[in-house]
Amino acid sequence: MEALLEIDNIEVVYNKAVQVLRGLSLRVPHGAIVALLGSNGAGKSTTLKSVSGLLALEDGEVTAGEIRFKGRPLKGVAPEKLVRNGLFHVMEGRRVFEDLTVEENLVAATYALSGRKNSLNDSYELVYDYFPRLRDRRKQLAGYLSGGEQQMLALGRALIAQPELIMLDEPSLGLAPQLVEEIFTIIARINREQGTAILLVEQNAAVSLAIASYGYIMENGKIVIDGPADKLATNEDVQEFYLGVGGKEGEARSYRDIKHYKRRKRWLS
Amino acid sequence: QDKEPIVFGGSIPLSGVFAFAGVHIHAGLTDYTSWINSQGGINGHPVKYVMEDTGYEVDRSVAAFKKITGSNKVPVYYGDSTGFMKTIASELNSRGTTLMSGASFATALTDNEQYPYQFIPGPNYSQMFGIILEYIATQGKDGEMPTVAFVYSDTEFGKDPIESGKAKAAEMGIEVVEEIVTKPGSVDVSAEILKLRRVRPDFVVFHGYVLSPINEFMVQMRQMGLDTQFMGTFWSSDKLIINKMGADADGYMGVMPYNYYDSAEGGPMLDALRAEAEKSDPDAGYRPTGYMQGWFNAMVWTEVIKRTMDAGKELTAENMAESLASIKDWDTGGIIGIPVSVQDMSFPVGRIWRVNAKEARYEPVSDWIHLD
Amino acid sequence: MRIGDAKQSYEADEAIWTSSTQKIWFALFLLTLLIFPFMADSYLLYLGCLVGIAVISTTGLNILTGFTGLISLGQAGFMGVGGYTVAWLSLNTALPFPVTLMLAGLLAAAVGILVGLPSLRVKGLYLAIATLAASVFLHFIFAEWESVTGGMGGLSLEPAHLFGLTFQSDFAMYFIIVPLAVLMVLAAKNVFRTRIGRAFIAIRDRDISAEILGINLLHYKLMSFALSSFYAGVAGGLFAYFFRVVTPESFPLSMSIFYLAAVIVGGMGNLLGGILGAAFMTLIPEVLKLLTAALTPFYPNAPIFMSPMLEIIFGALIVGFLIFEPHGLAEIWHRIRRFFSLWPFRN
Amino acid sequence: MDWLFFGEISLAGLAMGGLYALIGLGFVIIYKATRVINFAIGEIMMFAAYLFLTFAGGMEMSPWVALPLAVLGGSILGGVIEKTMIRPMLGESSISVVMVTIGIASILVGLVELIWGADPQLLPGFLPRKPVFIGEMYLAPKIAYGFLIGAALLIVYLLYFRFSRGGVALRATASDQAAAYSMGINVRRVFNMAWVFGSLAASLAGVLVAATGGLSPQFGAIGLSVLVVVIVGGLDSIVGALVAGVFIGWLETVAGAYLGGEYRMPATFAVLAVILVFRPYGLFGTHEIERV
Amino acid sequence: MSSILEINNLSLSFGGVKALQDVSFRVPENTVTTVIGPNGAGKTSLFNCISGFYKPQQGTIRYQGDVLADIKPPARAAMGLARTFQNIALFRGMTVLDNIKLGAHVHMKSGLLGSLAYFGAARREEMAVRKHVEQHIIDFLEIDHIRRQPVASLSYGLQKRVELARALAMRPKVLMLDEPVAGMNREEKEDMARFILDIREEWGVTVLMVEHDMGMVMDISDHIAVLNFGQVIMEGLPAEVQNNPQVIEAYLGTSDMDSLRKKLNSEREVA
Ligand SMILES: Nc1ncnc2c1ncn2[C@@H]1O[C@H](COP(=O)(O)OP(=O)(O)OP(=O)(O)O)[C@@H](O)[C@H]1O
Ligand SMILES: Nc1ncnc2c1ncn2[C@@H]1O[C@H](COP(=O)(O)OP(=O)(O)OP(=O)(O)O)[C@@H](O)[C@H]1O
Ligand SMILES: [Mg+2]
Ligand SMILES: [Mg+2]
Repeated sequence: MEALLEIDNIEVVYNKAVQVLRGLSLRVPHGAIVALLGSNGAGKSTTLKSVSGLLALEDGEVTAGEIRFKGRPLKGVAPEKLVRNGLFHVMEGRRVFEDLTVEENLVAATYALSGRKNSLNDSYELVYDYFPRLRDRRKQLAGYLSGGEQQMLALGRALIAQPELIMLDEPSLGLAPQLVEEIFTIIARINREQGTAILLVEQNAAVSLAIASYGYIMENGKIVIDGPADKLATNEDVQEFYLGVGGKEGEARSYRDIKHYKRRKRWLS
Repeated sequence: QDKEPIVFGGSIPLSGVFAFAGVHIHAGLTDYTSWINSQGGINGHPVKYVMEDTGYEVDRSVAAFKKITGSNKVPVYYGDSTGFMKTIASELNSRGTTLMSGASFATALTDNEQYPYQFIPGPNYSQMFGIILEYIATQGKDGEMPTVAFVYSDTEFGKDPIESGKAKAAEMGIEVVEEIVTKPGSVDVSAEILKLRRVRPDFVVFHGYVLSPINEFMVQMRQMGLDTQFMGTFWSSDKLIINKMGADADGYMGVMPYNYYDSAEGGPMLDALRAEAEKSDPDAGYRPTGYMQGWFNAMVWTEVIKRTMDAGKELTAENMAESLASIKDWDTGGIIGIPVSVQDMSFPVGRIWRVNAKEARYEPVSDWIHLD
Repeated sequence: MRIGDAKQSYEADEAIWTSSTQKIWFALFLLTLLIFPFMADSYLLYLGCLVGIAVISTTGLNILTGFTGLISLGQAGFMGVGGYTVAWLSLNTALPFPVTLMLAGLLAAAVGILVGLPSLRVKGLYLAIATLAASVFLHFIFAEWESVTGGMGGLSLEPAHLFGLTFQSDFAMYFIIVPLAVLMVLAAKNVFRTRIGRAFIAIRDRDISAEILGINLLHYKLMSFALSSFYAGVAGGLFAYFFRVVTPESFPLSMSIFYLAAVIVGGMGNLLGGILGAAFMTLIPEVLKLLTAALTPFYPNAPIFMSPMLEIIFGALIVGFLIFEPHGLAEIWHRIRRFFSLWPFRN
Repeated sequence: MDWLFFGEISLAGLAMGGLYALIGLGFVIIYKATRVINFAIGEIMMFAAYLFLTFAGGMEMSPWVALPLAVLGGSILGGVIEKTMIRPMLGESSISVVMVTIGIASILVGLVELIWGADPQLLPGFLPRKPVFIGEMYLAPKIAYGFLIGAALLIVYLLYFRFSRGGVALRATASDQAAAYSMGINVRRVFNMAWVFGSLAASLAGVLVAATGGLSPQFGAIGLSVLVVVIVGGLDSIVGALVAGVFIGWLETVAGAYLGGEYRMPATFAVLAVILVFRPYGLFGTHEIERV
Repeated sequence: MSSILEINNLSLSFGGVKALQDVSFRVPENTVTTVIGPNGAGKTSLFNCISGFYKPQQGTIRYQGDVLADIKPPARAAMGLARTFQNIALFRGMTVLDNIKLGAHVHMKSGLLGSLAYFGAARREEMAVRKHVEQHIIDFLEIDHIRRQPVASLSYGLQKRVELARALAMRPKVLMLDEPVAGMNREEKEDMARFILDIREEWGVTVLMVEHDMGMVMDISDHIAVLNFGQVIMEGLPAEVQNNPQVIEAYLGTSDMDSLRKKLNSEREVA
């Protein structure tokens, strides 16, 4: 079956000089949660930006390969058209409109519905139902929300847009453990209740592999391994480098006794 | 002709705030040059006119001066602003090669100590005020002196004659009932007009403007039912006022040392000027006062150079300044209606003209006034 | 990249010229500056002096705007303070020019500090307008304080003098202006090798964090204002000696904009850029005039037609530069250098 | 004190202030959406006024046809400027963009000189000439009617920003372009519209101001007064532009009348300086959020 | 153990928002002390109070026995209070080396004149700083290969490391780290943990840290304070904190990915 999002062999270059993606491919089936993991600078955010068309704003360019959403190639489609077509990108670092109030942030997201028939008021309520804290702060400037609340707002905006695919870039960044849990539970709920597919970029491998059905791991602009999430979670390298499980007995390693040397990653060989 | 050419240099404001006059000054100088060459040049020397655009900015004028004098021997030069004339004075004095005049009628330049090599091709601004006040003094009804208000721009140009104008008015017993300073150009002057409405002067004298806000004062004050008479100095007495204001300009008066291009008078030089203007640009029709001014400058230069050469002297600034000072009862061939004499490096002569809007021209309302 | 990046000592590594090739080039450059006045005609000499003055002022503005991030539209006003100081001193005292220029710089610096005071609270373009306000006041003072400034008519100066020598011609002024410009640029370069320069840049990049890291914002912002207006004051003083007259209209707002343009076109936060920008902006009208002159034989009306074109080209250059080369002339310069240092091995 | 005189002066000032408010509005709209301080606003006004001159003077159209045409022309000019010269500057520092607008101003002045020449001009009178009296107070007719036309546009704009999503899109775009894109906001269109509508307000004001004060290639200098207006009001505040516009117009006129014309600018700039010290973001501007 | 920093009854509010209420706790000398707590609990605000960027409405902060109240932020930095920021706050226009050298600013004295001339004391001082930075900081944090790069071009992890280097150049007595490993993968977190431990042990610096990664917090902290809604709800050893029901309730949650997965799965099945 044709997947909702298909990325085939793309290459991305910034400033016509720095190549960041080198033939990356991945696919997100309808209604699925797919996790994309990778170390800092591997190109995860770049991947998402090349899908959502925001790459051009940073002087980046997809130089090879193809990206298809709902079977149609995305090349040359303006970013706002994509959003209206059901592809929503929650950017790294939350990016709420700081000098707009919470509710105005949601109003801004209604632009994603342009050209579609929808009743707006309901969707605000939907957001407030998922995130009751936002209801209390609806008149407050988003810039003064705490990190977790801003992340909730960012997700709330995605909900307003009623997309078919949400791409989430590090939603757990800087969130307290309990909030991480809360956010991820909500993400799972949104996926389940709204049928929205989710492409999840995360550093927190444990939680993302817990929620996703399929996972990709990238290094240096390429996918190095992929597989069903529970399989990945048991892979030795994934355990060592992403989950912090390792050593002899397969137990969690302590940060206290880290050796002053580095192990080589097998997939690099 | 194989005699060495004589160079007329010029810093000309073809752009910037003074460009409206600069382009005509340029035309006047260009046409005079081709006319004098058609007359065989100056004592057989052909004349070359070398100029640069300055944008009416002092440093660009200075640059133009250095550039032109750097690659030519330049006995006479046109300066585009008072600021430039003052700035270049020290250099001019130390060089001693060049005599300068130009667009400025600034009073300060008549100071021979400081500016020995710069002259004014007409009355200076204070002298213009003098001419205007003398005219006003004759207009009193029932033996009472009329009252006057000065309206001038907030610039060096605008403030130039105000002090001496006030002194002169006091001397003559004319009361200056209001003084108004504004920015030049497009400004809202309703508040100032309301002030004038309170004092109801018989005359308002404008100085330091080209067009706006003169029109606004006139139109609004007349709407208020005042019968004030409006007057202006040289650069405020161009045909522009008639062209732009139309019927509203009727009755406006200006002081002008030269005949207007379309004045009823004639004379050999004025006819030559008209012929040359016609020849160089047949479509132009009327030529503004800037054109007359440029032409007259070049005429004076020619006269000075000729006198110096005829006396067998070198063309140094000092010799030329001497020749200039020697000009007495000079017949300008109709450019100025009476013979003129140089005093303190200026030609303190002028006449009051009045707008006849129907005919779309200025008509003389006074005789030529020569101040002593 | 040049090879041989390894240095013997930190000292050598922190030097302004880190290789002997660089030193040779700089010496050659100085030599050219020295020979120039003997070869140039009066017009070129005049332009040389003008560029020198512009370099000093632009460097000053670059310190404030390019390096400290405080946008100023008051540069012409500060230059005016310097210019009037020199003018007044030359008329009322017998002080030699090094002293008058120093005083011009110091007085301008004091005014700069005063103007800089709101900078702790007022930021960005709001600050730019505050400095604009300052230049409006200064213009007002120049125009109205007649007993000192000569009012609208301004002041005419005595020529610069030292040890009985007077510096009247452009040729003589060149030997004041250009060495001073070189010295002042080097001094600015030094500042950015030390804690003070780093503090300026830190304030530009993130002022709040800088404060928490130990930089007293008010102190350094004012220092930047003072330093920048000192440069402006000296440049204004030289301007006064050079033109030998100052009027309120000698230092118009357009001049502030001119210097800001020079900084931006040259490359903000780059001293070399400031120099290139100053030279470029001063010379570009002259080049365009040459073009006009070349056209005049064919179109006698060229001057009239070209004058508005000048403004258009001038504006278009600024716009074009910023669009196509946002890092300014400095960036172009680096590219050229890279090209030649790799040449003939291009990649 | 002559209260009637004071009243008349104030009235004249307030009416002029209304026009300032209109220009300030044009300025603020552009700033709000694009974070561009438009130093070329005076020149855009000038361009529209020259267009009016051509339509109503040269081509002898009825002023009431020429006015909308000229305003339309000015708006299109704004749109073109945005598209060709501002858009490529996306993401550059605000000062670079300011410099671009200064460059644009120079280009426009050159164009105007090239097309219409350097002579100062007067617009054909199209506003009624009958003096307007409010009670005993005299008000120049041009100013009174100019004010009314300007106020009408102001009200339209205010209603739009109050009752539509447009205002939110504008601010969202200003706050974070990339994020605005990702909300489905057509950022390029918002930018373009901001310039078009900002220029529209400025163009209308341009024709009205030129109708009272005359026109020349130096007309754009009025931008300086407007700069004071928007800074006092707060760069991103529409209400600020209104209040400050009227206030500065009044202050300028009163200072000019009582102290003399040379005090107009210093007086308004003094007020500006005082306001900046006590309210660094103007009377109604939003504070930047400062957190570490 | 004596405490180097003592916070007593600190309260801070922004309009209606009470960021800190009556917060008291102590930072024992030469420990790694961690402040944890939900988002918006006031952790960063607490740091800002200590740095002097926020002025608390009530309460005192004692540093080495002295009350800090009227001391401005730069002076506090000079006293040995160094920090990093939650959202990386490097100076993007400078190279790595200059960023680090900037940290030493407070310990330098040269004035404007010396600086303009780059001569004498000013120059010697610069050299000394350069040497110190090179030999003790750059080497230690293993960033010698990037010292000439502009910081803007660095990856996130390296940027955090440069920020740490800059704080070290301030010669801190108390080093405050605001979420030092947020956004890092396991490997990079391990590196950072090692640096933090070394800094405490080898340099004798007291580390005060805010962090959400419980794995690391529990492993390397000596002392933990828990903030919730601006109030300290407990203080103690890692093990005590980990098992405190109130902390679990307010902050930690289940902290167990297996159970989360089970929970999610079961929800999925129900649906
Ligand atoms: N605008 C840009 N210009 C130039 N290079 C860039 C740009 N954005 C990212 N890069 C480079 O591309 C590489 C990948 O960046 P990207 O942000 O996609 O990584 P990431 O996997 O999302 O990392 P992280 O986990 O830190 O978010 C990095 O080396 C980065 O330096
Ligand atoms: N400058 C400010 N103005 C208004 N409110 C503020 C300001 N700074 C912080 N707050 C508020 O104070 C509370 C505490 O914020 P703080 O940033 O200290 O939280 P935190 O514990 O660091 O959270 P996180 O873990 O998300 O970083 C929040 O509700 C926040 O909105
Ligand atoms: Mg990323
Ligand atoms: Mg925090």
